[in-house]
Amino acid sequence: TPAPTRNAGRVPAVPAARRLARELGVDLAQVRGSGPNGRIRLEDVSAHAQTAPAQQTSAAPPPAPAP
Amino acid sequence: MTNSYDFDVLVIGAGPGGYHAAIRAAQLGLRAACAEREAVGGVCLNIGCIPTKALLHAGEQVAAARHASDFGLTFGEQKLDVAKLNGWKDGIVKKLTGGVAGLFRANKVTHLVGQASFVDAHTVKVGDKTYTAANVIIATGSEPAKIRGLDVDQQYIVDSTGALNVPDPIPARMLCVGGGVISFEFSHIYNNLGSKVKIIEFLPTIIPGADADAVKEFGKSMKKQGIEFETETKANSAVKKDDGVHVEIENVKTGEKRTEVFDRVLVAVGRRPRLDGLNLEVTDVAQNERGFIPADEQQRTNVPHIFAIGDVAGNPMLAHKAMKEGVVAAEVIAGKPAAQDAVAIPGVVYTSPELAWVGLTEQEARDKGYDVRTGVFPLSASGRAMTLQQTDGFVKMVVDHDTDLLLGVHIVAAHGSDMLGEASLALEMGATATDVALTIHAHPTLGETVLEAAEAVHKQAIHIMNR
Amino acid sequence: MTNSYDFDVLVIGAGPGGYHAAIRAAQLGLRAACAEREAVGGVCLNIGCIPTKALLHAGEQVAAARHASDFGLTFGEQKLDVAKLNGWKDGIVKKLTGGVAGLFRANKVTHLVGQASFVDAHTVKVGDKTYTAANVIIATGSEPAKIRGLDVDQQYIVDSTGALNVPDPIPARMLCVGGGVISFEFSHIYNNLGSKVKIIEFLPTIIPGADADAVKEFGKSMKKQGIEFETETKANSAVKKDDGVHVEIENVKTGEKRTEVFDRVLVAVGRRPRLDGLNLEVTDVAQNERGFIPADEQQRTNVPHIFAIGDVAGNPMLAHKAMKEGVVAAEVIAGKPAAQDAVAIPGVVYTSPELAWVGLTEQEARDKGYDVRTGVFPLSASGRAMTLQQTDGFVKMVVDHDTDLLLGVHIVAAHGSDMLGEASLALEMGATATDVALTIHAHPTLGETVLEAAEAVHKQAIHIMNR
Ligand SMILES: Cc1cc2nc3c(=O)[nH]c(=O)nc-3n(C[C@H](O)[C@H](O)[C@H](O)COP(=O)(O)OP(=O)(O)OC[C@H]3O[C@@H](n4cnc5c(N)ncnc54)[C@H](O)[C@@H]3O)c2cc1C
Ligand SMILES: Cc1cc2nc3c(=O)[nH]c(=O)nc-3n(C[C@H](O)[C@H](O)[C@H](O)COP(=O)(O)OP(=O)(O)OC[C@H]3O[C@@H](n4cnc5c(N)ncnc54)[C@H](O)[C@@H]3O)c2cc1C
Repeated sequence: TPAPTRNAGRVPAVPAARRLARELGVDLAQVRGSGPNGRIRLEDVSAHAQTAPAQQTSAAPPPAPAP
Repeated sequence: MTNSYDFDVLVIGAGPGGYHAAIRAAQLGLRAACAEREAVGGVCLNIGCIPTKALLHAGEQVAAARHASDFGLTFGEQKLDVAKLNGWKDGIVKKLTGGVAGLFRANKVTHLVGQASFVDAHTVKVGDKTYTAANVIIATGSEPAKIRGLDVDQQYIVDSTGALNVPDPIPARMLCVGGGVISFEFSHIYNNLGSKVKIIEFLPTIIPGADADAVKEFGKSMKKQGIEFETETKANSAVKKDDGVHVEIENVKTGEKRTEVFDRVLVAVGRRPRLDGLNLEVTDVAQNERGFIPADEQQRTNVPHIFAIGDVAGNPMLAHKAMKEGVVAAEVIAGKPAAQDAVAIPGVVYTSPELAWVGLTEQEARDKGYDVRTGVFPLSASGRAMTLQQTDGFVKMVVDHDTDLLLGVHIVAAHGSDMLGEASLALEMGATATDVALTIHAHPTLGETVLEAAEAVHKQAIHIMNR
Repeated sequence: MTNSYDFDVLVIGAGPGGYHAAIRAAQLGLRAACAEREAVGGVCLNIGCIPTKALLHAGEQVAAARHASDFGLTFGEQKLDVAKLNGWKDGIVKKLTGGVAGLFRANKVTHLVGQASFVDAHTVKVGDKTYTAANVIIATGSEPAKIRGLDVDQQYIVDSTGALNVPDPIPARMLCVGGGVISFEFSHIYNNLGSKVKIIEFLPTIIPGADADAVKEFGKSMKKQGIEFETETKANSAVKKDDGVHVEIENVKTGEKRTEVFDRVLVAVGRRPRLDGLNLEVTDVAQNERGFIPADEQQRTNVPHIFAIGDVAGNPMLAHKAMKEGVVAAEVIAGKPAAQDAVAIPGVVYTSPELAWVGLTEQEARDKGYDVRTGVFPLSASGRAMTLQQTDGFVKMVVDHDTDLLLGVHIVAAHGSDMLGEASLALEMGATATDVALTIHAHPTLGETVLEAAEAVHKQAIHIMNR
């Protein structure tokens, strides 16, 4: 389990990564940052966006069986 | 964007918030208009940020000429042509406001001249014409708060606008009511130009919101330069008489009252949102208890197509916050993923030394539960500061001990506002004190004091002993 | 660390490289010594960075007093007491070098006075005592290169050390041979103090290594201020006669020669490693073809326990590079995971405006195969610059189009070196132009020009039209 974030804490993410996360609809809290302190960089957001939809798809209801 | 409206976006107010919003909207291909009833550029360019900085520079040059004798440069009698000083300052303002008007033209922002008022949530009357807009951005700014008993006549009892008009002769005795940024900037100007200046502040501290140690260091330098200030003190009344303005001053702790006489009194006790004539009532836009219009991270008010930015949207009432919010609102309207998600908004008192800070104060960090470490490095240990004859001040870093994350940077230094760029970027990037300490800083620069403060967090500053 | 040696680390040379190494070693608990045959502080504090900056400030104050009439401040006759100027400058040097000596004592660094020479790879003789050390750091710096036909007499034909001693009267006509940083700094000083200055440079460009556009912008301002310079031009000989120093000047393209007469000639044509008396031959330490001692990322020479740092280790010969390398060497010796792995080492010409840069020039970036985008923002569009009467220059950003990664920042601006902190941190943090553009920069500051240059990369600067 991830360490609890401090009440005051924020996920350190560089400004461009924050913007990309909004653009891709990615929740920064779900992104694993690769920088020191888990700092989220641009590449972390794109990497997350590439894997996360796949996870969502697997969680989605299976497609209707072909007739 | 639907074409049934006259504009995709209509901005009310051409201050820094408004003109940034309008220009960015136009850059993004939106049909943008900007309404202004006074002068393009708003408070900031006309009667705020810019003219104060011009006068501050002039005052500092007077002081610098005095200090030049330290290195053997002396001058014959010094003369200040006050009319020329005011004219020079006004010339800069004119150049900049003219520049903004030119940018409106070049970017094809429609500049609407006149008072804007809502007709309904999508319709705004400007002067005697009426326009519809898919989105409206309220950027009407703020105006000086008033205080009972101190009636501003803009001659003897002035607000910040009146104080920008330097009188000839320079007032011998000046009182500044309010111990915030504006008061200190004007005190610094008039002190350098020859006034004997006193500041009184109601609260227990000057420059509320800044780090306590930084304020102490800053106050020390201001005192040394001849600016007096008293906290927990208020002005009850000011009356112009033959020998000057008689001010009743009260110590708010003891209740003790006394009367002092000044040649000029500046009232600078805060600012309030400016909404007169806007006819906001015809919309459903909500205001908070102090009259400001709250907005979310996208700068939307509670009415989704009406945005509020800058001073009218609340604290901190600073031009760069207004600019950021203006850009965000425009980008959001253009469908971009923008947000006002700044980690920190910097603040500066443009005196000499400057007090410049960004991020959490030590106390704020403790209150948030961080295990705080600080690193302090004095300007007096900087070679560059010595060569610039500017050794007052320090850099203080506030750092989270657990993660080494930088939480705040508090600078009292000449050129402090220039050093703030690094501090702001560091906070936005989630930098650690180690990141700053490992970055090579050119020698000899004032910026090395930022490096050394970061090293001091780890007790490894080179040019001081680390306790 | 084994105790069979007198010291864990013995540093040769107490310049910025050496004293940083010694102090950091002591901070980390090592038994450290630092040998110095001349003055603690090395070239930088005694005859380099610091005294030049002091004189630059003095010269700028003379110029500032002239420009003060723009805002109505005028002075009677101006007088410069040259002896006092030299004394003030020397006082700053004394204070700083005294400070370093004090830091040695406080940190318990053993300060060895005298010429150091190797007896063997672990033994160094200083004066007439001999010491053994587990590790040795060579930090002996550099000295001015000489040029045939221009014999430095330190009175009429001077090197940088001689030029620091400002003569009375100020020389009317001055020639600076060499178009690098040192030459421009002295030109700026003497030009402000009243000399008519000309610079000649052998290469096709001044300030080699800096961005071509930045150099052009910088040169434009220098010319405007009255400093002349010619490239592809050299000095063949200089002979002192009754009416001045006769210099034969040759256009290296046409071969055309002429003789001009100056009151003083500065020779500043580069620097070479200083190794005299070191007896390096008794070690196996290798030198390169130009005499420098190459070192790896840990600052180790080819002999693992002997380190080389600073100027003696090669280009760029800058104090902050020496400091960084000193700290790295000390930390490596203490077993820490340190490396000189800086993305970029900043460079500054401390004139007004300053030329300050860090990272790749546009050409270097293209040569490395990047798809380069640039963003340029002129100081003339900065409100703060106007209020400071300093509107010359620009900020230019060099960015990789594919990744938006910042590759280089090139600043021509007053306070440019203060703005470099942000640029350096940005490069070290791997920031993108977007990161800089999204960071709120306080208004009105010179640092906003950095923000706007970043916006200009994306054609979204607010205060200029983006082509
Ligand atoms: C003396 C002084 C010094 C300052 N120095 C600094 C500083 O150094 N740095 C800093 O960051 N901040 C500074 N500030 C604060 C800064 O000026 C404000 O934060 C900034 O101007 C706010 O911008 P804005 O766009 O929100 O509003 P404003 O600048 O207030 O502009 C609002 C504009 O809207 C127009 N308007 C209002 N209502 C209507 C209407 N109904 N119809 C048409 N037009 C309308 C007004 O005429 C005005 O031009 C200073 C303020 C003062 C007073
Ligand atoms: C006019 C001028 C201006 C400059 N301005 C700047 C500037 O603004 N910014 C910048 O970054 N750089 C500047 N430099 C360059 C800077 O001074 C050098 O890069 C820096 O001093 C190098 O530091 P160092 O520790 O390697 O060597 P040095 O500073 O050269 O110090 C070496 C020391 O070793 C001592 N030494 C040598 N051999 C022995 C021996 N055998 N025994 C004992 N002691 C010995 C010397 O006496 C000397 O004190 C300037 C240089 C000059 C000349």
